[in-house]
Amino acid sequence: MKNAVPLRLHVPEPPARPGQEADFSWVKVPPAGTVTRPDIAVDPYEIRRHAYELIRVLDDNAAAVGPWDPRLDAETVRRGLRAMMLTRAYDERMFRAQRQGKTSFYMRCTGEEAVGVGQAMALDDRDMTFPTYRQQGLLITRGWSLVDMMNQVFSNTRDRLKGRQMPIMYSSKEAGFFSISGNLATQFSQAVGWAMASAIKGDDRIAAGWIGEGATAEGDFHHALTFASVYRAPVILNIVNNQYAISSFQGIAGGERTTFAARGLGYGLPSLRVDGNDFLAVYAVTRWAADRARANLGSTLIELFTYRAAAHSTSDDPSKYRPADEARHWPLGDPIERLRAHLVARGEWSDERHGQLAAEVDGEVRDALREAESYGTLGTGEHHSPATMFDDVFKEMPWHLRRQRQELGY
Amino acid sequence: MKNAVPLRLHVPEPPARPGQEADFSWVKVPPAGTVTRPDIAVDPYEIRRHAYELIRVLDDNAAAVGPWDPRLDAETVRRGLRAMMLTRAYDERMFRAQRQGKTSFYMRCTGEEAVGVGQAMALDDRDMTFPTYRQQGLLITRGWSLVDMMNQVFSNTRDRLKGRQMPIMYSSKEAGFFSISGNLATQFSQAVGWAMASAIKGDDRIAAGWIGEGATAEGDFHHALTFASVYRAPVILNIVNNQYAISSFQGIAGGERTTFAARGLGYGLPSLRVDGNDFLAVYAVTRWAADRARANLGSTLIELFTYRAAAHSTSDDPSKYRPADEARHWPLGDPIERLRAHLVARGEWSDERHGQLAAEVDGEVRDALREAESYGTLGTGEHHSPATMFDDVFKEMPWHLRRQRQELGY
Amino acid sequence: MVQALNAAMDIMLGRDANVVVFGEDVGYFGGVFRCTEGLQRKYGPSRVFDTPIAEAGLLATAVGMGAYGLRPVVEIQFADYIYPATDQLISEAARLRYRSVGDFTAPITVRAPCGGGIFGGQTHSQSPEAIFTHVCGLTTVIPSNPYDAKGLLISAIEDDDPVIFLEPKRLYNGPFDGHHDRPVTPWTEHPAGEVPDGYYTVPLGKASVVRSGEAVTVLTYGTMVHVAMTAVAESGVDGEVIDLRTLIPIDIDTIVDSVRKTGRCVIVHEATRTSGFGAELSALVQENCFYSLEAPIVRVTGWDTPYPHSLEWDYFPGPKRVAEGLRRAMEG
Amino acid sequence: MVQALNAAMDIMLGRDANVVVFGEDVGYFGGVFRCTEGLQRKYGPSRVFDTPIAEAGLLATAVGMGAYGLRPVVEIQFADYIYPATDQLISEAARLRYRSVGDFTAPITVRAPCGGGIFGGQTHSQSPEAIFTHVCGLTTVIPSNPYDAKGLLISAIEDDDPVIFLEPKRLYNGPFDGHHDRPVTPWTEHPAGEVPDGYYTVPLGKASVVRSGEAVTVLTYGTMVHVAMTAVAESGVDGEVIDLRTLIPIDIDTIVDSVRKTGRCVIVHEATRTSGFGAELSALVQENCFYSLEAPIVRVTGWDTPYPHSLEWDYFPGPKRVAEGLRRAMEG
Ligand SMILES: Cc1ncc(C[n+]2csc(CCOP(=O)(O)OP(=O)(O)O)c2C)c(N)n1
Ligand SMILES: Cc1ncc(C[n+]2csc(CCOP(=O)(O)OP(=O)(O)O)c2C)c(N)n1
Ligand SMILES: [Mg+2]
Ligand SMILES: [Mg+2]
Repeated sequence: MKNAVPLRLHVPEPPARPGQEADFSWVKVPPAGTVTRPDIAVDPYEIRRHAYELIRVLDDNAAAVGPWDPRLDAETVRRGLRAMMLTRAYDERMFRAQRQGKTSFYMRCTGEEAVGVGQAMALDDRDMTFPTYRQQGLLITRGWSLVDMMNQVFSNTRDRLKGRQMPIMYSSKEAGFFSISGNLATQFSQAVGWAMASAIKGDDRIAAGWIGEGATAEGDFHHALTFASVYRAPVILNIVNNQYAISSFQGIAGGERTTFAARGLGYGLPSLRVDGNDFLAVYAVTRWAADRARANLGSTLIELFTYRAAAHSTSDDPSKYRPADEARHWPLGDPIERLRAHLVARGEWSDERHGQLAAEVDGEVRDALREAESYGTLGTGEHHSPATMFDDVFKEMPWHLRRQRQELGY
Repeated sequence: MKNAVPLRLHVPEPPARPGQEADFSWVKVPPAGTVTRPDIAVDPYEIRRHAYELIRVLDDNAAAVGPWDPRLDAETVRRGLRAMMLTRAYDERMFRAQRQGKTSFYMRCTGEEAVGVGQAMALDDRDMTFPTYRQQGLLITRGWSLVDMMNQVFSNTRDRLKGRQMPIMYSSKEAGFFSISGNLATQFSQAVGWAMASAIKGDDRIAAGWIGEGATAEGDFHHALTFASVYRAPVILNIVNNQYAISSFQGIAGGERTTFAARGLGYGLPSLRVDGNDFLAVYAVTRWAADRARANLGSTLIELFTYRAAAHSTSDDPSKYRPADEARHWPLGDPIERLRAHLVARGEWSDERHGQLAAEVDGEVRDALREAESYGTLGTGEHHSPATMFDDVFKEMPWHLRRQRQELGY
Repeated sequence: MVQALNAAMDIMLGRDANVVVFGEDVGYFGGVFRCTEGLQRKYGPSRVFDTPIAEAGLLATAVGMGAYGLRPVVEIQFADYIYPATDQLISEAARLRYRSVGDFTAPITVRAPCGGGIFGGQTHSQSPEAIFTHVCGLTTVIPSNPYDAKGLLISAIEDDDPVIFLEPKRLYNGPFDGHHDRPVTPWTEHPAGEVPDGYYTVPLGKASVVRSGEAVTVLTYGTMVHVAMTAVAESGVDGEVIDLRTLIPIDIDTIVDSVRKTGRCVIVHEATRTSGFGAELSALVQENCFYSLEAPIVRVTGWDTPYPHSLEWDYFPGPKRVAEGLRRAMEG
Repeated sequence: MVQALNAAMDIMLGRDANVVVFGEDVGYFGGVFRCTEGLQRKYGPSRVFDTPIAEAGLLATAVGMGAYGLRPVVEIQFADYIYPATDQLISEAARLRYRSVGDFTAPITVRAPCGGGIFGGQTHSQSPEAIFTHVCGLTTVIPSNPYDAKGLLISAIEDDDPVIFLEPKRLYNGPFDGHHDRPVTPWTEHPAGEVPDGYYTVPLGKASVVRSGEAVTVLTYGTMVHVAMTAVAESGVDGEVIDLRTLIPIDIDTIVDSVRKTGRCVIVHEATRTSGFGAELSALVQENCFYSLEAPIVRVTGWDTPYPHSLEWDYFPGPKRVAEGLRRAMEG
């Protein structure tokens, strides 16, 4: 009964480290259009294989092909392109603002813009979102004010959150955007609770939650899938697999031997894996999942397979743990470039219009920045009164907080 | 984009409640011997279907059939029968002792004896177990002293745990039986840690953990599977699906739309579902999983499909939430009766020998009880000195505990 | 007390369509302590339901429901099992109003049976209240009798912020006086056992002076209110016994008025001593009543050990130990 | 201080084959604060490794490894993220020796950066130590300088029970004096910045008197040691500043000796006030030094609010507030 060999611990290692050649040979990229599109009423068991496929719509010639093609009109696609470009321009500007000392911290979603933008477009604006810190695209797509977002990033005098939250931890009930938590994963199971509430009330709004592939290891992820499955909650559960959790490659999160979409199978949830840099595919699977939720068919798990092209945050330097040029080798390309090429291929776009649009979104960001800066930045130190620090701990301020506020001199 | 129908919450309901006819029509019982037995080096992906099958060895004529037949010699099978009968006799006697006021609480594993016993026999005695409160069969099979177990249940003067733990929360490092926790699920991920340690040290001992189907909803379950998968830990992860978590049927834990074995698929773990009342099948799958672990092939998830024939505990009355005679309708029978019939069918057993054995195990329990009672029971109040209450909080007692002990008068 | 709690939930389910009740075994079965008996039958399974065994999942879904606009009332089967939910409680429920400036709130009531005295051993006997009192944004309530239990639970459910509502399980069936070797008195024989039908509230943040006295102030809550009363009676020390009822926000005025009058203070709780809520009470009393204190403040508490199964009555701070504390406070 | 912590782990990995180091990003990358830099390269990936993001999973596997016989040193990336692990810490690690009568133990060290002052906002600034001090079976340590950090961390790793080792992240790069608007002094300019090579220990459970004084005793730990020193210097009050270093077990003798001498006491910590560890300190001081106290004990602490991003210096109990506390203690 004894083993012949001593036991040993397997510790996953990424294919390449700094100084080595980037290696994505393990990524299987199937041709676009090859994955079937089942009816929303399908028995999840029947589509188990979808968790291991990669739903793609844009082919090598940037044409939209196959059953998942959402057949969006050019105007809608241009709206998507614009929102992605605006998101990127916003990110770049805020990144620089942090470097210029205007705030303490920033996180970009570079390379992942199709997630927030494509999914926001596939949802109804009244649907509730429980994002992570990398879905600023949701807010931007829903037309939320850039100035308001910047005010938050700068913790300035107009910051609706009164400087309480770190930059990028937006919150807007009006925009259906749940307050971002610094604690990973917690919001994923809360999204399920919100969806259960909507179902309890016989409402028609659904919810969507996001989580990074790294954070799927938290218990909250399991609670989300369990409750979503048991109560058939009208919620879309999105895993953004951008290959990294700070320095840890996705193998450390459990991606070495399977896909993250496969996590849904054990709960009886339909589980789709989608090319996260393919705007049309992202839109289509999200819409499919939304339709299921609205039809009381329950929750869908989606893995958005993408790549974190930039650093984790302004505190991070990825060249310490991955090949410096790895992003360039990512086999699924850039979501903006791919959608641009698609519009061009459709005859609905040109280099000239693209250049104009780029200038336009840059201008929009610049104008917003000018206004936001006029309300102060963290660097200039203009912010809400320290007296506000004691508000909203409770709805009504108890005596001990009143006394502490007095101690501080307010 | 709006839904035509209002959303609604789905709340799983069991097929039958008190006053209704027991209904197990949903349980699919495939013929014994029909599930394939793959090589231990199989790619888990290739045996995904096993998570939805039911591995069975004993057929309707009590013959052992099919590729999972472990071909145990009669002596070994009789040892298994004896350990199961001893476990049941012990349970019945301790249950009565609780009713007689000799202790505060007791939990039986009636109908689930093949789990603890069959799995203990398939493991090496040096392997480490992280059980729940329903695997007393492990200790009994490993030949642990009944008197010692009873001392614990009675919290008496010989209780090695000094009366600190509730009855049935055994602990024995010597028997490779981890200290039972009152908190569900916590030990499941600890088992993985133990197995990782064994692998780190290049040892040859593997670990096994158990969890109830109800407790699989806890985050610890997810952590166990994640870490086991990432590090290919030499650990067997067992889900005992006995259909109930106190009053909640397994649908509330997420069993309505899938199996519990299927939970393992998303982690890339081979996941087997076994007739938990079929001693030979339980033995065989456990052995398969142990062989995999020992060969550095990593962890296996096993769902033991069984039925909690008795009450949850002495504090519980199942007639409040399920048909009173439901146990009689359980389609997989009783593990002891089935193994007895098998031995008889093999010509290795008789009613007479069975009667003798029953008397023998009863006598063994009676003798142990007499001895244990001589050391006191909770009812008689003979227990360790209150001074011992302050020991073992830390290895060395800090001043504040010394002072508190003095306050108590010791 | 079980009936009083049940009535509070029944009334609030009836009055407010946004109230939902859920937890492990609370639906059809009505809870392992029977507190939710009959509620599912009355309000249906989408208002009162069983959940998977995942305390963090319970709290997380409650936070989401709260953000939607519901008022979840969640049962944690034993307070000992609240720890898996601490992150959702501390990092999420308690912070939500603050971090969203009131945009999203978590009007959640978390009910959990606490305390020992039923041979539950170390995992069915704990009193974890101190931890919650350290978390800003949480209100912590512990009733000591059926009248208060009903009124406080209704207030908790109506409160717009998360409330930890700890129910001393030793009091479910009667006002336990601390003498475990004597017959149990039922609530029917206790004045606060009489519970009016229908809606009423007992305000959060207000203590109750259950016995006026001149010699020493006794600050306590939950089961220990009754034990303290016994100790006062048996010791002959003229203690003023204050049932705090709400720990946060604490009723500082009632405490200060009493200690300024008596000049002495004994704090009694069942939880382990070090960094227990008694520490905060002690700090508050000495900060606010320093010049009135004639003797050191005395803490009578559970020991800094787990709650042992067979030795639970040696662990429990019973009437004898409380009386001893009263004497020490009088001598000091 | 980062190098001192790194050296402690390096030495213990070298001395004891049972020591393993793991956590989120601690392997190849060496930790987000670089505390484990180079250790994986030196000891290999089965001794020093990255883990999935699951703090409860980290602690659970550590408990299992401890039961096997290893000595896990676990990093929680920020103390704010320790809450998911509370159940494994409180119900399991802290209880294991007790419930198995020493058969199984959990000799685990849990390292976590704590405290604010780096614009980390409410989820990268917390000081949750009080919670752990309430849990019997846990030792809680907070160093204030590199010399102690290394010696205490080695003691923690060698300790046979679970130790919560909180590292004030504001001190990683220098002895922060509380004046955030002044240039940072590096550790090289501080006496306790000098760290001997090789193995040495600083005992757990022993406080250090960092400044003798006659007027008032200042009880503090972590970052606030340096802030208290600044406040003493700037206020001119002759404070005796005690760096507690270990919170549980607390060094009661050093505290009592000092307060009996000075007759006054100020307690300083960064954590929120209510039920913070200052409450326990206050209770202990008044229990043990009642007749020596000439004025109420003063607590100077973080407010009972989350740690706000832009207002962090209004939240932080800086030298001005501590000095004000010293004056109050002298007037009382
Ligand atoms: C509970 C918790 N643990 C750890 C952290 C620290 N942390 C912040 S982001 C991060 C990585 C998350 O990776 P992933 O989930 O893949 O999301 P991504 O950053 O790639 O979008 C970690 C470990 C945290 N914020 N919360
Ligand atoms: C963390 C935690 N939550 C709740 C409980 C209360 N509890 C004890 S047993 C039990 C049911 C467990 O059911 P299952 O896991 O199916 O195991 P079984 O009793 O059927 O063997 C519950 C809810 C607990 N002990 N621990
Ligand atoms: Mg990621
Ligand atoms: Mg069960």
